[in-house]
Amino acid sequence: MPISDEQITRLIYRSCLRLDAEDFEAYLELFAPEFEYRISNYSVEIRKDQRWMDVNQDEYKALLESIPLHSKPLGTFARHANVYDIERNGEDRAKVTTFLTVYYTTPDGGTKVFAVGKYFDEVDISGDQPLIADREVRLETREVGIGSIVPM
Amino acid sequence: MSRNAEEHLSPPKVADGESYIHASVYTDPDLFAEEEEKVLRRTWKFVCHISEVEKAGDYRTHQWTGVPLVTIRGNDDKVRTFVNTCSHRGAKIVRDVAGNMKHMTCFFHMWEYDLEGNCTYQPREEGYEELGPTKDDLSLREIRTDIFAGLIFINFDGNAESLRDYIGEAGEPFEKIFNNHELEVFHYNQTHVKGNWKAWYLTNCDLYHEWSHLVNRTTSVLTKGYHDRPWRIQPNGHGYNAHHLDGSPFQVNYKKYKSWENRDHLVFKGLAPGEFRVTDIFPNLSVFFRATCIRLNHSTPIAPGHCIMEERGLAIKGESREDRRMRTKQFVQIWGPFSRNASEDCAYVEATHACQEAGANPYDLMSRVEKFEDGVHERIHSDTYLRHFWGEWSRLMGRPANNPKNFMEAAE
Amino acid sequence: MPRTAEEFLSPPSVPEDCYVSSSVYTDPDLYAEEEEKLLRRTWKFVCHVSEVPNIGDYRTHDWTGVPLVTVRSPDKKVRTFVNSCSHRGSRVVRYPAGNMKHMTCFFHLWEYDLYGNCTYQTRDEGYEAHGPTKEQAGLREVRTDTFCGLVFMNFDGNAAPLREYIGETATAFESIFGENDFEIFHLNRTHMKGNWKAWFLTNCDFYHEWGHQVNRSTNLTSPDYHDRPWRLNHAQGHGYTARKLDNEPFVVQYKNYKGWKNRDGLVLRGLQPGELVLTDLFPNTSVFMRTTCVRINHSTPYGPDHTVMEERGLGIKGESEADRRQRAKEFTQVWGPYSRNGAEDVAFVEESHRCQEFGANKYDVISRNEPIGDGLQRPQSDAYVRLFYDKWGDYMGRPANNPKNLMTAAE
Amino acid sequence: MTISDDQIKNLIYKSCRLLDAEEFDDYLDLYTEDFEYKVTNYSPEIKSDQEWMDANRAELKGLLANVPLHFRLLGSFMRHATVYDIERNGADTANALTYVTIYYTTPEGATSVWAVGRYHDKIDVSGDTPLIADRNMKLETREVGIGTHLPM
Repeated sequence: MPISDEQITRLIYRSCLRLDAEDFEAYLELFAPEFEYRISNYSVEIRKDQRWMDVNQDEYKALLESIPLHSKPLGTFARHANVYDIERNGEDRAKVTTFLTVYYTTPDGGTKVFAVGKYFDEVDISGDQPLIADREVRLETREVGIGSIVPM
Repeated sequence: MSRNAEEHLSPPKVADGESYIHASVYTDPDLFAEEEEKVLRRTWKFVCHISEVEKAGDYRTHQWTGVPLVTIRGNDDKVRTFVNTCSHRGAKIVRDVAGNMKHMTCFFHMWEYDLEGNCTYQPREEGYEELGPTKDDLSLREIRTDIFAGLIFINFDGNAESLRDYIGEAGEPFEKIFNNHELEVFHYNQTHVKGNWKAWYLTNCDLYHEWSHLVNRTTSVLTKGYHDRPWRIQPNGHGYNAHHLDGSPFQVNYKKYKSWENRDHLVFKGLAPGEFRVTDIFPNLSVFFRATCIRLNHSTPIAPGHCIMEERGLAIKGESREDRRMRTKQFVQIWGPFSRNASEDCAYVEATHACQEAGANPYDLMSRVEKFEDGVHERIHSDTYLRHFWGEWSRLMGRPANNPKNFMEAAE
Repeated sequence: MPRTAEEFLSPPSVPEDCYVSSSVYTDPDLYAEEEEKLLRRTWKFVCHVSEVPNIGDYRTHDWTGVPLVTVRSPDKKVRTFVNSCSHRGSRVVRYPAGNMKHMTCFFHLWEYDLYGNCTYQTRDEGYEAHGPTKEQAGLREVRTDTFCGLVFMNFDGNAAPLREYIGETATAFESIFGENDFEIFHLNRTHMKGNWKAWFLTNCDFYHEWGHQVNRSTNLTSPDYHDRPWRLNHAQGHGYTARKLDNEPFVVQYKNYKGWKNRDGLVLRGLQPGELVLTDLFPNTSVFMRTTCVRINHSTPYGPDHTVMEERGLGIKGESEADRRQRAKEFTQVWGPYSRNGAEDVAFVEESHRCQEFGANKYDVISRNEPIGDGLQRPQSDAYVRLFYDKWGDYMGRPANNPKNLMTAAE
Repeated sequence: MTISDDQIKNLIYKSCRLLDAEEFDDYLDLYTEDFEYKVTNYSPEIKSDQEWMDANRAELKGLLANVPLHFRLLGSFMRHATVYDIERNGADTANALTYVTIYYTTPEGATSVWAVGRYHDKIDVSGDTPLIADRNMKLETREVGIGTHLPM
């Protein structure tokens, strides 16, 4: 039974839900083996693309597991996404473009836009469940407060 | 006849100097700085309810006059307050809003303090052998802390009178009721208000503004006996109103507001069904009773035109889920960000501030007098408490509230 | 025993050069004085040469509130001008970076060449009566000099040349910058609520490595971490830590941090695997080398409590895409907005400022002392921080522990 | 004919549109007879969940009817919603999780983020059109300006 657009859309939203909840184990289950994850943007200052995070499966798993060891980041993120486009190429892969707004809420309950950008995902639809095989978080925003050890 | 500039800027035509104040008390940065020294760091300031720091290690961070503070219960069950800054490079030590901790660790260089404020650990301590300082002279600065009827207060002034003496008779309307039950906080919200902390507090104390709340108009102001309650003015700038002159309680008619019911069930021991009481503790705390609900409301100044209002709801510990839900529903009918009154109160304060800020409105009138036949007590829509508040403010500041910076005589 | 108000407000019981009054971080008058006596008298880092490689490449920036533009002129020399039109003072170049043939003010279309000469005044017949002529309307040029590919500028025309200003501290990085053809690949800017000195001194205070999970696991577990002496340049106020006393490199155990590997490949020429060289140039620039990548970090103050930190990453020009990717991965492990240390460092500064802002904390204790022999100090001593404030005192003519005589004369 | 996911999504988006437009009667028609509506959040200050609005049909109807009589927060709200997940349990009900960003626009026309939160809805799908049987608006943001009389 081929994977529907709705299933792919749910996968993207589920990745936001689980990262918001910092349920990293469940979040990693949404990725295909050997996946890659990058956060990138275009720097007007140095007039070139740059990456602010670039990890493979093992590196990303270790990074997420180490987060609790750091001094506790204060406040929470809410990732509000809208899947804009799903493009199939062949039976096994689909390219998904998602508009993303990340809100940051302080411990006192004040909320601000932290960053806007897009997820460019390559989704593996060869199995019975869709899995994210490659995710590029393309940030429009480069002034991201004090930064974050939690990825986007 | 409208007023010309000259009339508008000269003091209002009222009987005495105590019946108006000059708006600079709300907007002037020098007065604000002086207030911190002479008023805010000399009086008892409400922090939180004991249920918020119930077990050893439970803490609550807050701030007063810009100074970050942490209030925490020690292993000896004593509640203490410290200036929340590391003795090394000054970082804020406890950065979370509330929680529990065995000791306090500064995240910058991992120095540690115990719950009594002693410095107990420094990485590579040998580095301080030669030039000092030693751990003993690096403990945290403690701020005087005391509890009245389950309410935790602090006072920067080590020599001030005790909390019980400071509150005195003003504790009468709520102390017994608080001690009748084991209470806990079930509601908390804070609101950033574009206005002076005194303007917020005095809105709580000014019952004349009940005319503007739809809820108060329908359920209280237009009911019989509403005006038969006297203001009970107390020393140290406090005051309250509860019973009528004849000792009977004032009972609010909640069912007059569409779809609400009267509050006859779940009433706190010591209150009559529907009973309303309010106590105002100088400089900034109001304790409200609405039969089934208790509200603790106080304002923290950030800048002359910016304060943070904190709203707490108290309920009975261990009551059933249904009772708690009913009590909560009634609390959020009137108080809390989505209630019928809260956003209106904020709107009044911000609307008045908008005019005072630019000097568009130089004066604040408080000349209402409504005396009882006994010629002593005044009715609740008189401004007697507002005059009492400004009297206490002027005494502490050493400046008249109607002309605090001698704008009239000496040119600034 | 907790301290009373009285004890809390009196200076710590340490020598006078071992503590600093927090007013140096918060007092607006001191900040204004700093702009005059310090920030406009010393060499300020602008950018790396690889950011203005071709003729007409430019970078705009600010210093002490003055908008500036740094551009490579046709004679290949890198120059800096005050970025303000001689006509009505508008900013001429309004974009962060790019390439231009000449500079055109968008307000009234006056033009300047890349040497700062005014070459065109719209309807210039209008200036015949009263002037100024084009010759009198050139841009104000600011002294600019480059050392090891690092472009600096200095408002003070009479200051010593850049090479002399850096002095003996050059030995920390000169040879390595000489042996590697560096090129920028990373830049981010962070607005923080805190003083520019607090940020810079966090870079120079290695005792704070205890606050980083990364440094606790990869550095502080190695006992020889403490065998690298501070090399202090007392004349200019710079300092660096590099090789240990026995001239062996200190090797960072990156693999101790879960998921990381030690840095044995792509080692920059002149460094050993895992080697760490940390240089701090007065007043505000740090050049850190972690084996495979170089970090240049400096800050621009916009007031006593608002600082913009700039973070740059350098790799090798012309290296393969795979090498560049690996080098960038290793850079963003430690530095950058989504790195493991980035947000923590900014939080340290902002949380300290939070307590100093309203005087909740009056003093900064910098009395750590860890002698290692023949007058040198170990890395976790406060030796460099004391040198910084000694230098600060020289420029300001004020002692950092009591800059406004708060203790003696009544304010 | 069972009710599709799309019909459920349209119901949720309609609830936002009608509340934005303050068409309260039509808004109440989207609910079942004995629905419950709540606005809740978690307060780190008192380390517990709390309710800031809790109303059944009669109470919400009364509340909405009175809104025009109050001195109101001036300006308007816009609710930007994305249905993240729909789970069916049995034939009669479904649970829907929706991300909501609420923008507040002042009378002068300045827009800011007022609050972010999530609708946890129980949808009655037993009839021929879906109805909201239970809505819990879980707020992430707790600093909500001077507050409002309106539900979220």
